[in-house]
Amino acid sequence: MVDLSVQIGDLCLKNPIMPASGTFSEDLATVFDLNQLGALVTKTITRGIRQGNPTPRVCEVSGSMLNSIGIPSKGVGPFIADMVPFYQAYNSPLVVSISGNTADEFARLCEEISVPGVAAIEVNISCPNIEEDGKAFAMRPASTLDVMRKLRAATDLPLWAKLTPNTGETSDVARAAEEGGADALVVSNTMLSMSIDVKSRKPRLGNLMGGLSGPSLKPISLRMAYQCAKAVDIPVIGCGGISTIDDVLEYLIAGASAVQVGTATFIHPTVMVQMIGALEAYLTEHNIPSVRDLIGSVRDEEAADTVVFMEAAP
Amino acid sequence: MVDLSVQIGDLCLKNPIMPASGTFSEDLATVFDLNQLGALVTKTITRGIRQGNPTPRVCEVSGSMLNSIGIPSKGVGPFIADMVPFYQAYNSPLVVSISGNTADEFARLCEEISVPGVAAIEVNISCPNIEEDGKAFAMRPASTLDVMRKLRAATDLPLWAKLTPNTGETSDVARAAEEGGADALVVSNTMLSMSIDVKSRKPRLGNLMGGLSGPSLKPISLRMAYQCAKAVDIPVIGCGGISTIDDVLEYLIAGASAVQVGTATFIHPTVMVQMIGALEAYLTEHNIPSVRDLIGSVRDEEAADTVVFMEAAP
Amino acid sequence: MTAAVLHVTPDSVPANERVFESECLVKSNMPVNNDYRLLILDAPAEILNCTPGQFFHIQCPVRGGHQPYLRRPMSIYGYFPEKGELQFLYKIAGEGTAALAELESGESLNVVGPLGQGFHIADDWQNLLLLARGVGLATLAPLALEAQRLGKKLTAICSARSPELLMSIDYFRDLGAEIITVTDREGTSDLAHLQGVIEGLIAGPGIDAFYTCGSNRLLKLLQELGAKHGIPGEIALEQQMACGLGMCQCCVRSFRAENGIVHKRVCKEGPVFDLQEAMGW
Amino acid sequence: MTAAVLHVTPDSVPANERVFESECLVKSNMPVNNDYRLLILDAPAEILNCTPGQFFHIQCPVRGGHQPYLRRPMSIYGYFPEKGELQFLYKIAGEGTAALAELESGESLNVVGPLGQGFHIADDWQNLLLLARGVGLATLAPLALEAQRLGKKLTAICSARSPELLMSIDYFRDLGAEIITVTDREGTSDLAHLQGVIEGLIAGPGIDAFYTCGSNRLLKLLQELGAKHGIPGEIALEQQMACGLGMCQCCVRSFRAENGIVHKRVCKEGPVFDLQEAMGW
Ligand SMILES: Cc1cc2nc3c(=O)[nH]c(=O)nc-3n(C[C@H](O)[C@H](O)[C@H](O)COP(=O)(O)OP(=O)(O)OC[C@H]3O[C@@H](n4cnc5c(N)ncnc54)[C@H](O)[C@@H]3O)c2cc1C
Ligand SMILES: Cc1cc2nc3c(=O)[nH]c(=O)nc-3n(C[C@H](O)[C@H](O)[C@H](O)COP(=O)(O)OP(=O)(O)OC[C@H]3O[C@@H](n4cnc5c(N)ncnc54)[C@H](O)[C@@H]3O)c2cc1C
Ligand SMILES: Cc1cc2nc3c(=O)[nH]c(=O)nc-3n(C[C@H](O)[C@H](O)[C@H](O)COP(=O)(O)O)c2cc1C
Ligand SMILES: Cc1cc2nc3c(=O)[nH]c(=O)nc-3n(C[C@H](O)[C@H](O)[C@H](O)COP(=O)(O)O)c2cc1C
Ligand code: FES
Ligand code: FES
Repeated sequence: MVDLSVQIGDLCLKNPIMPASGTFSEDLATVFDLNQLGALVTKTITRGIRQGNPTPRVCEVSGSMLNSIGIPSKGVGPFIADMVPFYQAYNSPLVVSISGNTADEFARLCEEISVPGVAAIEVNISCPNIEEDGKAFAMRPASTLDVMRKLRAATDLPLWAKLTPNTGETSDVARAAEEGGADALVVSNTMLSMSIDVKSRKPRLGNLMGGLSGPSLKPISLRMAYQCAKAVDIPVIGCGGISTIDDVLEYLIAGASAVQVGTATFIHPTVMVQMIGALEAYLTEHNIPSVRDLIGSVRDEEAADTVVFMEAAP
Repeated sequence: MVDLSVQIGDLCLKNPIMPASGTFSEDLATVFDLNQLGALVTKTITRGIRQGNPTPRVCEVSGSMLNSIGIPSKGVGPFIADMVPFYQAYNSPLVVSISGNTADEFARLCEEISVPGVAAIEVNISCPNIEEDGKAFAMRPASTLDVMRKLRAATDLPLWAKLTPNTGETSDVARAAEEGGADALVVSNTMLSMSIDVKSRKPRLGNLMGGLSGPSLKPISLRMAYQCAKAVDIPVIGCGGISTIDDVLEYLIAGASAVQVGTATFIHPTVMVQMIGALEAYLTEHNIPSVRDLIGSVRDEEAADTVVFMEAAP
Repeated sequence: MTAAVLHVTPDSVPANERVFESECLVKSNMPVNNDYRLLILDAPAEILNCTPGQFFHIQCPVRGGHQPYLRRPMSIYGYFPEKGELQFLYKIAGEGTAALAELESGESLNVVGPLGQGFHIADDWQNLLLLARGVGLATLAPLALEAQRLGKKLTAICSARSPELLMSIDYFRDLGAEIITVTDREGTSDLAHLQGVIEGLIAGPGIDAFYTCGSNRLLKLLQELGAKHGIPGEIALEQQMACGLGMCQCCVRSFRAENGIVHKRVCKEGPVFDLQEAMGW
Repeated sequence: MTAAVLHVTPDSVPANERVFESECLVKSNMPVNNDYRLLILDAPAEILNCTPGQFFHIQCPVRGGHQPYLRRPMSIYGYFPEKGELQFLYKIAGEGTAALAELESGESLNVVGPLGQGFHIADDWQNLLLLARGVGLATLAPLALEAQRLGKKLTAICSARSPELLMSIDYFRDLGAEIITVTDREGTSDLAHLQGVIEGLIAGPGIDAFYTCGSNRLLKLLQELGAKHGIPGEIALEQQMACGLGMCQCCVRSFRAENGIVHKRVCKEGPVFDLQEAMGW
């Protein structure tokens, strides 16, 4: 028997496969038994009620998709009343994703959501920070450190910080999140993108721009997961474009301790269950006792064909 | 007869289609007559001799590619001696792409390359700046402004600043480049990415990471081209994932005055010539007298299905 | 290979809420007329526990120049658990449906469903009126079958651009429906004419419920007639979908509710909605 | 549709440097043995002005699960301007070649070429030795045809894992080549044995030039023998390619030069290089 369990800080997950926020809900329970998943990660909620963005909210781009759902939310009260009890029927740990327009509002929600039944809080610091001109907290190390400190002070639950690819300072932001008290990093959210319908000349999303997810995002977020795993000591949870068992392995080898599967579930609702089976089969076939033996096993010193020449520029 | 010509600052191009730096060389003259192109943009050169990065230098990722060529360069002397005269045989304007490790070295090259036969200088400020911890100049507004001021002082030729997608501050960087004296913006370079071979566990590029180009990049760089066209008054030249005439139209509609075609030429060496033909056919069919009528014609006020609800969050 | 579901649905989920991802085999995929094609699948019995008005989320193949990525929602045109058959009637609209049209008999197609809320027929409704245009008939066809099964009287007003595009007329007639056809070409599909026809039916045999789908014009007409005569009704709506399961919230539309306008998910609360709550677009 | 080039090459380009992007039609695409397949294309005459050792850059189709993006380089196995035929011998290595194997007769394939520098045969060379293994034979096959055309004497040492994988033996024999086969299974393909065979040829009829491709082991052996006996030679090399035209600089390899190690592009300065300049890998 191979061991699929992984450790994310104090939390032990039965396997490293879990859904990505916003691409999963209680509705998936009509398809398969959610207890099979390593964790259950909810759509981001806000304190108050929000409607989300105008439609159209999704469009297809070559082999991937854009979304501008926004964060429609019923508010924290109804979430605690209805959703937390729903997920308590499952033994996979519940991870609640939250967000706020300001660091203080964010921290307040963090405190309010720290209720029994919630195993960890994923803080979506990729969302716009109203006090920083709408730039996401996780675009800059300073705003990341600031918001993480406030969130850390607001709860004793494990805090997973979800980073954004819309930055040139991934490693610095990762270190800031760690310094601010994150127990794990989720790497990453969607990449800001756009698509225009040539016939009508209208943007194909009602909100003009939206986030790129799916296979096109993978090389970008895999690079970030690798950079983060090198930069910090806390676990990294890979996310972005994971559609096949090879994608799962690629992230684990790059240094991720677990992965989140997003858009792929829209294409194949049962894909996570199939990945768990395939991961077990892979370990068995290759005589690898534990999935933890894969984590960070990238042979990055041996990448170059020769070492006669090497420069800094990519 | 429809009019394909566009204006990039003082330079009038016979049509808006030109190659992207690093994906074109004199070798393409063995395939078609280069005089058909709107401009001829060279691979980035550096002052001194450089070897480039270790192999493997390219790999495929779902429907796109990564490269870590680096900037192999014979140095500025041989370039002026051999390449400038070669291109003088063509009437399409020669645009020389340059880069440097420090702002001063960059400026010196800018001055040296300002020779007869060069119509404009594309400054690849997406390359790492050694004085800024290896971060590219164009990742931040301040370093962009600084290097652009020095480059501006070094030449009287038109300066095209090539931006990077590896930043969260596209609009600010665009404004900084304009303020620093850029005559046009090229938007954008490749996105830092990674791929690992699961079988060997080795990174698939000798340099570990490299730049994503091709269709996967398009929604990202199109978004940037749109943002830049809104942010500045100088022309924007779109670049990223352009493979079909619809992609060309999408960038023009988004606000680009011209486009650069990169990776698509690797897949179809004659694609630029075919795009020029298709663009002319499109304008004729739709009774549009000039390609300039398309530029920035996006109906962004009408994107949303309804306007009953609208929020800031993407 | 044979048609098969790809996973086990938990016992705790009520039979009528179970959703399956399954591989089906194409039995045939033929043009019905210039615009529409009929796709017949060999489907596992589990997935055929459907309600009229529900839909499947279909993974169109990657084929030729076509590279659809997201699934495409398609109403169930026919579901026959006895013979293990699932049917879709579709129109080539773009990349996904163009690729779908290239599927050949014997090939495999991955479908997810049945999804969403179907039509309701209250026990005391006897005379049902169905009003549809074009591919909308696909959505309403299984309702006709269900009406026959329940012994209801059904009148179907079928609208199209021209007579040769009228579809499924025989299908409806075989099910004992009374058919009224209207076409643009004959000048019989305009609102005034339709209103007259429906008012006539209301005054004559009477109508207990309206069923429609897809057109703003028809929606408005039926809302007015429904309000005027106190006749309830349902409408099937469309919206761009990603997950099809209720998870992503991309498929919302606005609906009238007591406390203002609310958003509902077409894939989950719909695609069938109360006629009076629906809003034009 | 018929085979056609997609553009006009400028007159200023010398005929032997012209590169074409063209659509060819598949005449046949059949397995030769368990490992290799032969692809025969109906090709426009313009593109068949080739030199042995040159290659084409092939756009493998998007097919089934395979979605190759970049082109794949393939040596010219045969080019016959008279009958408008272009041939490739290939092995399924991964996604692109797997997709290529699914191409059927009558389908269209987009190729770019001819590309790169081929082999040279100096006027005063009479006895040529060709040493290749596996798919390397594909690269050397047109050289045998050219040798026959020029009236040169050719000896071909063909190496393979086992006798049934030896390919193109008849092809070489029909061209008048003397054939020596060596295989791992028979224990005849080791370096010591090969060295003996070649030393014998040098001592006997004599050898004016070596031609090889692809294997580190064979390269080293021929470099030593070449240096020892003063025999020149050429080797065809491989490297990952993107553009195939010399533009992107991704396909460089290191070569010995007077002033140290230099980089050359396999697609442009190669794929055929001087035997002694080549470096092992
Ligand atoms: C519940 C439901 C049931 C449907 N039933 C049928 C049916 O029985 N027969 C039929 O022919 N069509 C039906 N449609 C419409 C069908 O889904 C679209 O025609 C199809 O998605 C178009 O895909 P495409 O790639 O061919 O077109 P494209 O225009 O290339 O599609 C681009 C994107 O827009 C989406 N899209 C385009 N049109 C629609 C639409 N009308 N509704 C939702 N998404 C759309 C596509 O799914 C895709 O994501 C139904 C739609 C819904 C929501
Ligand atoms: C000049 C030249 C001539 C060649 N001639 C032949 C021939 O006649 N017959 C034949 O069977 N093969 C030949 N090859 C090798 C052939 O190009 C590869 O087998 C093929 O590209 C593999 O593609 P794939 O998608 O099947 O494999 P994958 O491993 O999936 O390919 C992944 C990537 O690596 C590249 N790649 C993989 N192997 C090689 C290789 N050996 N050389 C260069 N790039 C590679 C592919 O092009 C692709 O970009 C030649 C290579 C070169 C450079
Ligand atoms: C429809 C949709 C909605 C999303 N909503 C959220 C969200 O509410 N909070 C969040 O942190 N990420 C959200 N994401 C981002 C995903 O969690 C994930 O980071 C991203 O999609 C990349 O993973 P993928 O390529 O596997 O989809 C959403 C993504 C999609 C496609
Ligand atoms: C192989 C390769 C080499 C490149 N070299 C350079 C370069 O030297 N300088 C530069 O500014 N951009 C370089 N680029 C980036 C391209 O100019 C272009 O910005 C990018 O590829 C996006 O466009 P595309 O998707 O059309 O390829 C290179 C891209 C590729 C693929
Ligand atoms: S399509 Fe995802 S919620 Fe309806
Ligand atoms: S493959 Fe581009 S230079 Fe050789």
